[in-house]
Amino acid sequence: MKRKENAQIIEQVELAPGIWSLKLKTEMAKEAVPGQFIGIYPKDGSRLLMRPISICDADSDEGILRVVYRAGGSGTKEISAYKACETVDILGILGNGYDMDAVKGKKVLLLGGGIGIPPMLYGCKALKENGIDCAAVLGYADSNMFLKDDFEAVCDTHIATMDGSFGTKGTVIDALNEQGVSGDVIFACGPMPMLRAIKSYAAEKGMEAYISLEERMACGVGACLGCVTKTVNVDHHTHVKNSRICVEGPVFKAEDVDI
Amino acid sequence: MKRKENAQIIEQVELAPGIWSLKLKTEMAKEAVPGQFIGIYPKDGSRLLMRPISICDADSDEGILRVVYRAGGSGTKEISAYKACETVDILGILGNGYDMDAVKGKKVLLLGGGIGIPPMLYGCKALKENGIDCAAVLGYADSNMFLKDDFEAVCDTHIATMDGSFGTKGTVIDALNEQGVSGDVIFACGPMPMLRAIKSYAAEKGMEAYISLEERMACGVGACLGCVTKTVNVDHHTHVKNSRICVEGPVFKAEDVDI
Amino acid sequence: MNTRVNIAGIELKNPVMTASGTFGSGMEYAEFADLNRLGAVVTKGVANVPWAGNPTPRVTEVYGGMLNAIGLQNPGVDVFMERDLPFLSKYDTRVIVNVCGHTVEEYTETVEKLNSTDVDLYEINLSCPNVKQGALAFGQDPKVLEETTRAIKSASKKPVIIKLSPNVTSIADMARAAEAGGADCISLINTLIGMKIDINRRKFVLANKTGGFSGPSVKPVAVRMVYDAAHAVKIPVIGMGGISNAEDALEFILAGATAISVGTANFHDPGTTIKVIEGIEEYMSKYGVADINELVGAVSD
Amino acid sequence: MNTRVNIAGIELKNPVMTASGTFGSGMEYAEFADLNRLGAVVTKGVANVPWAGNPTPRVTEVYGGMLNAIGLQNPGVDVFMERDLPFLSKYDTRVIVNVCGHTVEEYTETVEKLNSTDVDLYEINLSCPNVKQGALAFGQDPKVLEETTRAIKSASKKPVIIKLSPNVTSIADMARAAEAGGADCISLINTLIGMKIDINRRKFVLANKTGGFSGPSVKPVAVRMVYDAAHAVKIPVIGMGGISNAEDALEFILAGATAISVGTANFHDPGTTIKVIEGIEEYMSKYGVADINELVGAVSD
Ligand SMILES: Cc1cc2nc3c(=O)[nH]c(=O)nc-3n(C[C@H](O)[C@H](O)[C@H](O)COP(=O)(O)OP(=O)(O)OC[C@H]3O[C@@H](n4cnc5c(N)ncnc54)[C@H](O)[C@@H]3O)c2cc1C
Ligand SMILES: Cc1cc2nc3c(=O)[nH]c(=O)nc-3n(C[C@H](O)[C@H](O)[C@H](O)COP(=O)(O)OP(=O)(O)OC[C@H]3O[C@@H](n4cnc5c(N)ncnc54)[C@H](O)[C@@H]3O)c2cc1C
Ligand SMILES: Cc1cc2nc3c(=O)[nH]c(=O)nc-3n(C[C@H](O)[C@H](O)[C@H](O)COP(=O)(O)O)c2cc1C
Ligand SMILES: Cc1cc2nc3c(=O)[nH]c(=O)nc-3n(C[C@H](O)[C@H](O)[C@H](O)COP(=O)(O)O)c2cc1C
Ligand code: FES
Ligand code: FES
Repeated sequence: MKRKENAQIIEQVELAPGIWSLKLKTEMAKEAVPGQFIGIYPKDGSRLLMRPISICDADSDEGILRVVYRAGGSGTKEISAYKACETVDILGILGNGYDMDAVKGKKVLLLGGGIGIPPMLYGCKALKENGIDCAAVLGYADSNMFLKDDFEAVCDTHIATMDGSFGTKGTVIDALNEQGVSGDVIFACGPMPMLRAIKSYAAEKGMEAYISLEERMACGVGACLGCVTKTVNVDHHTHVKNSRICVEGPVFKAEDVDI
Repeated sequence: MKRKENAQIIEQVELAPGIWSLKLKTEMAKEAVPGQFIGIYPKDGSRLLMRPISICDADSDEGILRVVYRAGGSGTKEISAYKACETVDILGILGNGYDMDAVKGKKVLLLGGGIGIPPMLYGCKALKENGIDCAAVLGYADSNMFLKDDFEAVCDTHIATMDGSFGTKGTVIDALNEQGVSGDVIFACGPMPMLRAIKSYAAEKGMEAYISLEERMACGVGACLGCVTKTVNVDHHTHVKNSRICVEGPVFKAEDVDI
Repeated sequence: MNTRVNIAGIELKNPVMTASGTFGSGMEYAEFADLNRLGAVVTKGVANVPWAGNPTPRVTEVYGGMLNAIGLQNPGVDVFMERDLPFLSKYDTRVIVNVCGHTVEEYTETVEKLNSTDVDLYEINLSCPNVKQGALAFGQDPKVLEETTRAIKSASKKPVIIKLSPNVTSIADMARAAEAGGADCISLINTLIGMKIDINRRKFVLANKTGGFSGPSVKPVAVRMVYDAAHAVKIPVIGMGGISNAEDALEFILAGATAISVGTANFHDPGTTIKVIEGIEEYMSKYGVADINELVGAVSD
Repeated sequence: MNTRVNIAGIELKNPVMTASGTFGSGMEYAEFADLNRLGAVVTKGVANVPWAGNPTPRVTEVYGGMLNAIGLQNPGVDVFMERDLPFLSKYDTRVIVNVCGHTVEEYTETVEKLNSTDVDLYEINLSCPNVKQGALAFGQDPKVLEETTRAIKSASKKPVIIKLSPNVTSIADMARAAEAGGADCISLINTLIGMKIDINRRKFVLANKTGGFSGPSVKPVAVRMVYDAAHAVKIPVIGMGGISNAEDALEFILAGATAISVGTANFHDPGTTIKVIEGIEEYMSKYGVADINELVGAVSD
């Protein structure tokens, strides 16, 4: 059941400049599916809306959720100053997540770009646990390759950097091509230009692609209609050609959305 | 010079239910005169205005200011949660303070009521240091007699409690009468009904009385004209019959104000 | 202790409602707040046909509040009657349907369709700042407001609440116009018109440029307008704008609101409505208020 | 890097000014902020004779802002000319005198007295919500605003800024009325009208019941109105309302303001004006903006 909860902070560390890893003690960890997200509420009275952040990892035995986020704007900067032993309000678990059943017996390519990399880690672990073959291709700006070791510990990992300081110089698609990585299905998260490129790439190769979208959110639970994406067909809930990213998404079949 | 400063918190303790004592490390301690006040800024973005709080004590050698305040509303409650080692923004030193020169050779009665008691402590210490005779009469609601020991350590102290649980049952004026305390000049701080009673009492007895007034403040420095009190004569600054409590006050000669 | 209030002959178990557009059709927040405890659920605005709404970004945070330019996306009244109303009917709460339209005919068409349902009240949104034609235009001119109210009223078999825009010189004039047009009740405030600019991109944050401004930041304006409106008319007033807790709700009631709506605060804490109900009851016990109606408009100098 | 801007022929070294009534006559904040660095100091409103203002409480905090009902207390123009102007003349900054009045004659009398001084500009407050007669009445009707502007303009030997009230249905109409009346510049927003009720005492917090609402909370409304006003007229616009830092100031400039004023933020941090000036310069360096005038109204879709 979705709920607002005051969660204990277990750990908060900076992985790379401005990129933070936060571990929270919460029963929500037991329900989390890769691709889902939580809303983290800043505490300052000037900032009322939750910040949507994807689940990077979940330990259901210990009840620990991990998120990795960029402290870019005012709210995430505030959140990055919280220390272990403090608590923070979260809303969760939100969204649909990647469909693990649809990929049984297939090989999944996990494509993560920039701050879209973190959710791929939990995806990778879940696929492995379900005995599904996968490989990760991660695209970074430069050699600040946060979470790289975490991926390498669990699956075949390929790297692209925009500045060429490591792996393939360029995007995740460049790495796919250069490093000859192939598979049947794509799970992807990253900036919009990357997702658009993946949509075309998948269409070209005849692959199925599931992509995670972002939009500014107010409620996170489908009530405000703030966070829609355009869709190719009329959505079953809204009855118009758009879907709520916070409920019907954030993960969509690439061919279903008009991005 | 007046300034806004980020001061280190040295100590924060609850003296009685909802009554807090806060010690701050600040050079302002060197300039503080009894009767003056500082503005303490809450940190939450929903609360922008400083809370005016009188100086209860100042250690100019160590550079430590002490204030004692009631955590009544949202801002003071927020402030009371700050811990030693945190910092807090303050504005100071504000206001005029009691005139020590005007009372040379006279006996001063320090009358404090409720949360008007704290500033009398610093007044008492300063009078003693200047070799001026004084006695304190403190009016509490009940037996939660915060700061009583501090007063007893420095001067002749008389107590009134509204519920009669200690000392004279009633107000500071009842205690003055019942305990036969007398003097030449009054320094007073407390709720408006008490100050009005003191104004009449002093007029009756032909005593000089200096009273400290309160009003809602925005700037604390004389710019907004929010904090005025009505005066008997035209004020030299405003050119109308009111004075700014934050600059011309908070201490006024009782006969000069129309309260 | 009586917390029941009466709006145009409809009794609410307590004065706490949800603000249109911030609570979906109730379904989305039913997991967080027991709808049976609410005085009423006010639904997202619904029109005669589905509306796709505005392009994104549609929402953004501002200091102590938010801007929205949803553009009244809705699935249309037919889907609403098939799907959302049956869901709401399961609960022991009043159902108020917020109605939007571009033209008087669109409003009356929707109202006429809903006349056959067990909806308790209509709230007519004559004040949405986010749609190009209609809506706000109806809500900023007293004469147009009065005529539109009259037309909708004559099409309606249920009591009608007219929702007013705060983006006017005189809210009292607008309140009087609604009353003159036959409104059974008025509600306010809808959102103020606001704008946010991204200084780094030098672009408007919202695709629609402007958005409706709501949340705690707008409360002082809302309380003042509710006070002015309540003093201008005899019909009941529903107050809203920045209500986040029971203290806020009581401020509106003392200013003259018979009922109140919780909007943006649901996004900050989905349990707000329930906390407001409990807080009002605590206040009544603390001050020995036997009937909440004693508090309506009870502020004095 | 050029930060100079021009208002009706008067050059300001930078676009950062103080908002009337929040900075005294400059004297009170001279200890905190070097007045020589400011584009201009705008003084507290001054009238032909001393005004005693409203009873207290006159100010109160609200969520993300404050309400004030000072009631334009001021020592009168004669004292102002003797005491405050000589003080301000010592600084290398522009002096803008904010003028208030109950009648057109009171405004013109004050302006005529000031004509002989070295004041740079007048800002005419036709929008104060806190005085019973006059002021706001002038500012809520376009025809009255236009005529009043014309009368003051003909009495004035200095350029005239007309300060607009945000408590109107169409700010564009008011801006156009000021321009039609001959205003050299408009400034906005003055305060929104707000109310706060003490639920425990069931009384208004302010003696005046309502007060002018200012501070960060009002910014989205202010930015929107500055954008609308700047698109309605050709004369320059001075923007204000909730500016607390350089980012806020730049939002107003991008929306169309040639200069901006810092008001309530001075109470939160007396050093705000200087931080805003420095922050604007940093922004200009970061984005290689050679002339601040390039940023005026530079927001795009
Ligand atoms: C489903 C989903 C999952 C996400 N997962 C992650 C993640 O795992 N790690 C991570 O670093 N970021 C993630 N993001 C992006 C993250 O939500 C934004 O970076 C963050 O909200 C920005 O807040 P701020 O306080 O830094 O910025 P501010 O500028 O203070 O934000 C102002 C408002 O805009 C919203 N906003 C600003 N940028 C974005 C954005 N890009 N997307 C959505 N809302 C935005 C904020 O939520 C807030 O309401 C995710 C976004 C979505 C929608
Ligand atoms: C010169 C002066 C000296 C003071 N000294 C002390 C002191 O030593 N100890 C102490 O406990 N209190 C003192 N007070 C009163 C203290 O300032 C208020 O109790 C406090 O500001 C209330 O803030 P809050 O956050 O509790 O209430 P809130 O309700 O959150 O306050 C809202 C706003 O109203 C103002 N306000 C509310 N009550 C008062 C009040 N009684 N006086 C002035 N402003 C008020 C606040 O400053 C704030 O701006 C003094 C007041 C003044 C003017
Ligand atoms: C996201 C959002 C959507 C809204 N949609 C509607 C709507 O469809 N119809 C309507 O009358 N008001 C709508 N409103 C206005 C609210 O009902 C309410 O009047 C306003 O937000 C002020 O209350 P608040 O500050 O408590 O949110 C909407 C507000 C928000 C924030
Ligand atoms: C305490 C106070 C006093 C004010 N006095 C005046 C005044 O005398 N004349 C005037 O034109 N505006 C006056 N204003 C309005 C401000 O100049 C400004 O327009 C408004 O506060 C919005 O800006 P801000 O949000 O930055 O404060 C006053 C505002 C405050 C807060
Ligand atoms: S954020 Fe409200 S519907 Fe998605
Ligand atoms: S608080 Fe502003 S003049 Fe005193």
